[in-house]
Amino acid sequence: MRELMQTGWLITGIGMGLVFAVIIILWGLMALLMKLTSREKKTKLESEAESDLLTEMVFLQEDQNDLKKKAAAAAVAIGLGLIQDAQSGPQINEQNTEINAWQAVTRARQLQNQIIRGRR
Amino acid sequence: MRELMQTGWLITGIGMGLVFAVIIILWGLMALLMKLTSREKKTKLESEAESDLLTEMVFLQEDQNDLKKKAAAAAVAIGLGLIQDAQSGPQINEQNTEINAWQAVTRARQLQNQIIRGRR
Amino acid sequence: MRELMQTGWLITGIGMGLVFAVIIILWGLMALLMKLTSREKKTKLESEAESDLLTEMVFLQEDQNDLKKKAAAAAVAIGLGLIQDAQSGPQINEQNTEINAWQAVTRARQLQNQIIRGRR
Amino acid sequence: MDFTYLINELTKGFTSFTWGSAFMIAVGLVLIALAVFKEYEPVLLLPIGFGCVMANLGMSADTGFMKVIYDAGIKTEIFPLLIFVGVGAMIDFSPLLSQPSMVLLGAAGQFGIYGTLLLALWLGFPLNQAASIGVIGAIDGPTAIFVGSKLAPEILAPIAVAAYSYMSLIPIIQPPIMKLLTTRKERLIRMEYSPRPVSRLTLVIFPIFVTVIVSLIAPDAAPLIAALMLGNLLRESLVVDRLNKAAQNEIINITTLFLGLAIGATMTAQSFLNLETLKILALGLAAFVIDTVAGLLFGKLMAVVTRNKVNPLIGACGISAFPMAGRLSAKMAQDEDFENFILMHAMGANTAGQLGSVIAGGLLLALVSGLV
Amino acid sequence: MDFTYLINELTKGFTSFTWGSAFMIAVGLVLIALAVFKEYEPVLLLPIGFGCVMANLGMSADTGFMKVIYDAGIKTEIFPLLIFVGVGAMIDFSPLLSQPSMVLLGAAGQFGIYGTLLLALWLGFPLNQAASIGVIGAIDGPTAIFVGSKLAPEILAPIAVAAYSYMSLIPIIQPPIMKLLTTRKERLIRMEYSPRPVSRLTLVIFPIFVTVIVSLIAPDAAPLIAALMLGNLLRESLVVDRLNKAAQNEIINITTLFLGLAIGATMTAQSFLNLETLKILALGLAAFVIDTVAGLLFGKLMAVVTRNKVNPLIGACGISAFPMAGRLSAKMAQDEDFENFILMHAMGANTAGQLGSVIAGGLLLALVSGLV
Amino acid sequence: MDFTYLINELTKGFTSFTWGSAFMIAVGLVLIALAVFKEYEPVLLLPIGFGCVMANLGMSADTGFMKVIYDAGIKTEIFPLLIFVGVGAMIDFSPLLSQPSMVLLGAAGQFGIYGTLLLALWLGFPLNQAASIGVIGAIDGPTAIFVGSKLAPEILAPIAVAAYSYMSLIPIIQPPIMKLLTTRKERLIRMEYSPRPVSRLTLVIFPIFVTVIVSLIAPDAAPLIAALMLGNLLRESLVVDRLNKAAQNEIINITTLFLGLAIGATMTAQSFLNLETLKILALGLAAFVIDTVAGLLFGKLMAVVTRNKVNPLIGACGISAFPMAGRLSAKMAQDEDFENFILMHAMGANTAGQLGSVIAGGLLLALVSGLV
Ligand code: NA
Ligand code: NA
Ligand code: NA
Repeated sequence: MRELMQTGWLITGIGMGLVFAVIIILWGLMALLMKLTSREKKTKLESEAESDLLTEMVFLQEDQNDLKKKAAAAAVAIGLGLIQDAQSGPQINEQNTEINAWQAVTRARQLQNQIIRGRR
Repeated sequence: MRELMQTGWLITGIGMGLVFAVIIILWGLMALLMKLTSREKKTKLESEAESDLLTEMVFLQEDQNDLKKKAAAAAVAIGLGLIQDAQSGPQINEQNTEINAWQAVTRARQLQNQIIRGRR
Repeated sequence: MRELMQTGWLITGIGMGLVFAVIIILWGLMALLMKLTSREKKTKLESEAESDLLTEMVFLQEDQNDLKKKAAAAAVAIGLGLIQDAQSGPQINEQNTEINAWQAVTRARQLQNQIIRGRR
Repeated sequence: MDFTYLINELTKGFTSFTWGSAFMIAVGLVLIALAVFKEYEPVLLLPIGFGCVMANLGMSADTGFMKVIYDAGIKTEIFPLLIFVGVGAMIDFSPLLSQPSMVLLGAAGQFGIYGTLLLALWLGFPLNQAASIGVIGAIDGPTAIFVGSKLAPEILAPIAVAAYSYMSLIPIIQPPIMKLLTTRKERLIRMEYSPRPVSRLTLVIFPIFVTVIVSLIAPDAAPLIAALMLGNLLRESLVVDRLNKAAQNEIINITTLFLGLAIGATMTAQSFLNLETLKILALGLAAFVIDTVAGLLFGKLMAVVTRNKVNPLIGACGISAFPMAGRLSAKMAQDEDFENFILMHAMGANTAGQLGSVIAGGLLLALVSGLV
Repeated sequence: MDFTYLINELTKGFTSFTWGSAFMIAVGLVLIALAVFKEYEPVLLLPIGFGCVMANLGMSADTGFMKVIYDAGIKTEIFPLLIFVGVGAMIDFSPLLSQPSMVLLGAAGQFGIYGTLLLALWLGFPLNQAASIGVIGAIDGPTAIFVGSKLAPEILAPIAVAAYSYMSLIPIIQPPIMKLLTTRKERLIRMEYSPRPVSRLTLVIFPIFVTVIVSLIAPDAAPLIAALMLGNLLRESLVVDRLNKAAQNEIINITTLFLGLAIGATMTAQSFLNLETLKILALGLAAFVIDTVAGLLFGKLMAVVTRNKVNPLIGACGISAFPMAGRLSAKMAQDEDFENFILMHAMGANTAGQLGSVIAGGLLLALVSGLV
Repeated sequence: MDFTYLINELTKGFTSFTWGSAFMIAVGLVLIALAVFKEYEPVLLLPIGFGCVMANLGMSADTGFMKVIYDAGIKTEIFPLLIFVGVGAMIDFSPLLSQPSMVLLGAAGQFGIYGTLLLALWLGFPLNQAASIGVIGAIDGPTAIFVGSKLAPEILAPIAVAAYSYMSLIPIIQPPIMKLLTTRKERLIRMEYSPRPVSRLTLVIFPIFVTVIVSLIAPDAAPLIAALMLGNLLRESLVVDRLNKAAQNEIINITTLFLGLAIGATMTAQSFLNLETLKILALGLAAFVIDTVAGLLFGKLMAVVTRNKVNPLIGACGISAFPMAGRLSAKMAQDEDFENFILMHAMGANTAGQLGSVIAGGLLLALVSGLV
């Protein structure tokens, strides 16, 4: 028993030590990655939009139906101003120019939640 | 042979007897269930709508695309008055307040079928 | 080694001979098929449209949601004139009455590609 | 270099081809044609037909990739159960729950199972095969495949083919019987439809209770009823939309395709082209007829008992064959009187038939395993 | 004809039914009710609950079709990995990448694993079981199932049930601890959010590098991290939309359903109804509490070190439980001050917790395999 | 407590890591980069690349969960066949059916198979491996994997990698050859396009007849052609929309992901890093070149025979590589003359190449099995 508990403490020590070690390595990696790629100006949003265009070109002939759907959905969404709202999730890149936009959207969602919670 | 046929008749007797027995038990269960829950006022339609709202909240951030699609589809459907028609399938609860609504919709669909059949 | 190469040439001879034989049989089959069914007037496009109607009737009650989506998408697509464009892929039957239509669409797509390529 | 072997290898497609293969390929083509041009249950008859063509071109369920699919899906019983998960997610039990007495029709529509079993015994089939043939009378594909593959896998192919083919022929088989056994006056009976609202709680409790009760009384039906009711619970719970959609789409579509192919791939000339198959096909038709007759007679009984508050036509939906039979009965009533809408009652009886078929199949399995 | 056997056959549903079965069915019903009416992790608790009901009606993971599913998905480790492919495709690491120091919180939130391991050893569990119980503290279903099924498959069911049940109870378990351990002043700390833009290149390189580094240091975590990062690469590559959607929909939905059923199907009365299970459930709760406490204390440490630039509440997201824990922390901050939005920081810490959990689970596996 | 073992366990990730592993991970990263940033066949190169990275981090197809996937999908031949069901559902044969003579180009584009086989024999490969390498010249992934895994599974990885990599490089490999072998005058040839309407009946009969004929003459190609034509029948029948969509989406997407991963997972340093692999990659390139040359020469022959009614560029589509090669030829013609649209003819030749590749692959399998 005592020996087993000792083993347990040993595992705990080595285990948590290694977890922190790996995580700190990841920290360094992430900081390095962000530093190395910070020069690249293109944000995700822009490249995403561009890539979507390309993808749609490539799949133009295979996936006509799919494309049609996307196009229709997009058209409607634009018309109704829904895209703005729908994309305001945890992806931060859309709002990276102004903090206010993010806060505004977040508050709007918060209000909405309260309304629904009230209904419940 | 004769013995086998006898077995067959026996199986038939026991089998159909048990089928009716189980079905009668189900009948009782269903009647009881309906009696016990008849006090609950909330109809399926209402709770469905409410639940949809909640579900959409929960998945708001994971499924932005999906939500966007739903929202767009819903918007269009409302605009074109399609929802009314599209939901008029065998789910009865939508029409539980007035029989006339059900009959009207059913007749409308019947007429539509005849038109299409005519085309064929 | 020499023997193996001989085997190789033999396989090549038999193999390519058989490939051409099978392909020529397919050629005959296809020519025959086209001849035999050329009397049938109904083009694919028409029957497709008709079949879609029937399918939607059949699934009306099971797939209300799906139908609703389709209906909404179709409504929007029609409204925005998207269907014309989206169906102009390699399916030739839509354009089988006039060559000009096919050429027009193809040129339009070509121009579009150039525009996007320019962007890239 | 072995030229004899080479020539054998290059001509093996033709040397192993027999008149039987050609005939069975023709059978496969007929099934495909029924699916494509008559739209008789196309999602099943097309894969079965194509599987039959493949089986007689050397790609049978005894070998190669079709054996892999057969072993993975049919031998393990997984395919019919997965289909039932999808079917359950498509069934709305509220028409039945708001008129519980309709459930009786789901029992009456199972006489065909036992009638056919007796006929098969009389024709000399052994008990296990007779019972498997009888279960065609469940008029429900997954149930027939589940029970058939357990009792008599050697005749699974004709059983499945009969089950699905006749099911697709319901609009041809039932109407003459319905006209013969009911009077015009009976067919004109209008049924009151003032449904009690069915609460969400009821719709959630129902599939769970049915699972428990049926599993206790007919444990051999437990996997079938559990799969069906799991699908229904996914639907009615309203909180697992992702799983509900997966059941109604991905799961049932993929499974249906491979189930059909695997069943078709058992239809080799050697195993299918014999007198037994013809007998089974004939008995299958009898099963459908007996079921319909029993259902209609019970419907007439209910009409008498309720003093013409029940239209006997809905008795024909108790056979299962969900949802075609339900729609057909409603249509027959409307053909007599354009303003007579009994669809909700028909769907109630039809879903009852679905339950009855599973229960009867499970009980049959228990009885025959106990007696063989 | 053997009537004794026949009667046995027809009554076997009842004769094999015990009080234990009834109790376990009730447990299953409670899980289903929590899923349906409380919406606690319904996509998992509903299948687990239904699987539990089935297991105690004769359809357990030891036999029949549920064994087929269990063997195909759990024994091969495929199910948790497929779920991770889908989860990876749903995770956005950019909040974490734009604030790399947040990753430390993902390490702090793993103390519960070892704390619980020590408690379990102290209660007399052997080392392999103690480690499996400890991994409930990863607060991540697939990790718990992956590690648990390797170290102690005999107690996989209670471990999985504890992991998913408490995860669904996070909104009840965490808030009191959060209020107890933080002052109002701390909870009011606003965090600056001026994210650096995260380039597509970074988002593509990140999952690959994490796979390589974690696989080298903690090779036992390699399958888990590789599956998670494969999913994330499908998402961030932006060029394989079809595969990305398949991962986020078909793959994860189908797998979740069958994983839940298979786990539930191990909950038979014989294997589940014993004192050990109760102990495991209690230890699981302890794991959640220890994790949360450690995370919060580390958050407070970061607040001190950064001179109140970090709101300690986000320490509670380092436990994993993605994405519920992240949202809960943000909500707690807003409850104090309606204009305080720390969601992005919370999601950063939360995704860090996801990484930390996988790494800690893999290291635990290596350590315990090395010592048992 | 065994500390040596513990340390071994904790460092096994590094101790089993070799320079070869590092090199192969770099290869995997190159494949991923080609997929993500060059969009070269991303749905295949990305999973293959990630599988390669995994294989050299201890997750190869020889062990663990990747072995499960490899055995379930590649060994059983199921994966390439499922992909073919999806491809078939995406192919429109009407451009080919309305100009049947185009089908000849699909035969000419297979010379690369045998040319490469001869080259491989000359380089000293045994016959079975030489034939497997030759089948890269089918320029069709599923065919190459199907034939390669039967004749020489030990070199399947380089074959599959060559097949898919060069296929993604078609827009780079073909144009110089096309310019070299055709004159500007030839490339300017306009082709009349007044398609005869193709009836639905024809489109339904075609896949069935092709299945029967090819299965009889080249029974080893039967599974491939049957899968392809099943998919096409689902498409053209117009009555099984659910199955058609499942084939084009769920089935092909999920299979593609796992096929790519499984192929990539065979690329361990031990099995991949050797001179043979380099030779195979070089021979694969030769196969593409020979195919293109033969196709173009046959196109020129057709131009002569038809008195300049055929643009020789469409000869280059007979190699298969559907649908990239078809689009490329059309683009080449337009680059010379903006108003010259030969896309429909190119797609006809391209679908013929798809048929020719499957037939040639099956015949090769028969011939080599007969002679080895
Ligand atoms: Na029935
Ligand atoms: Na954790
Ligand atoms: Na080729």
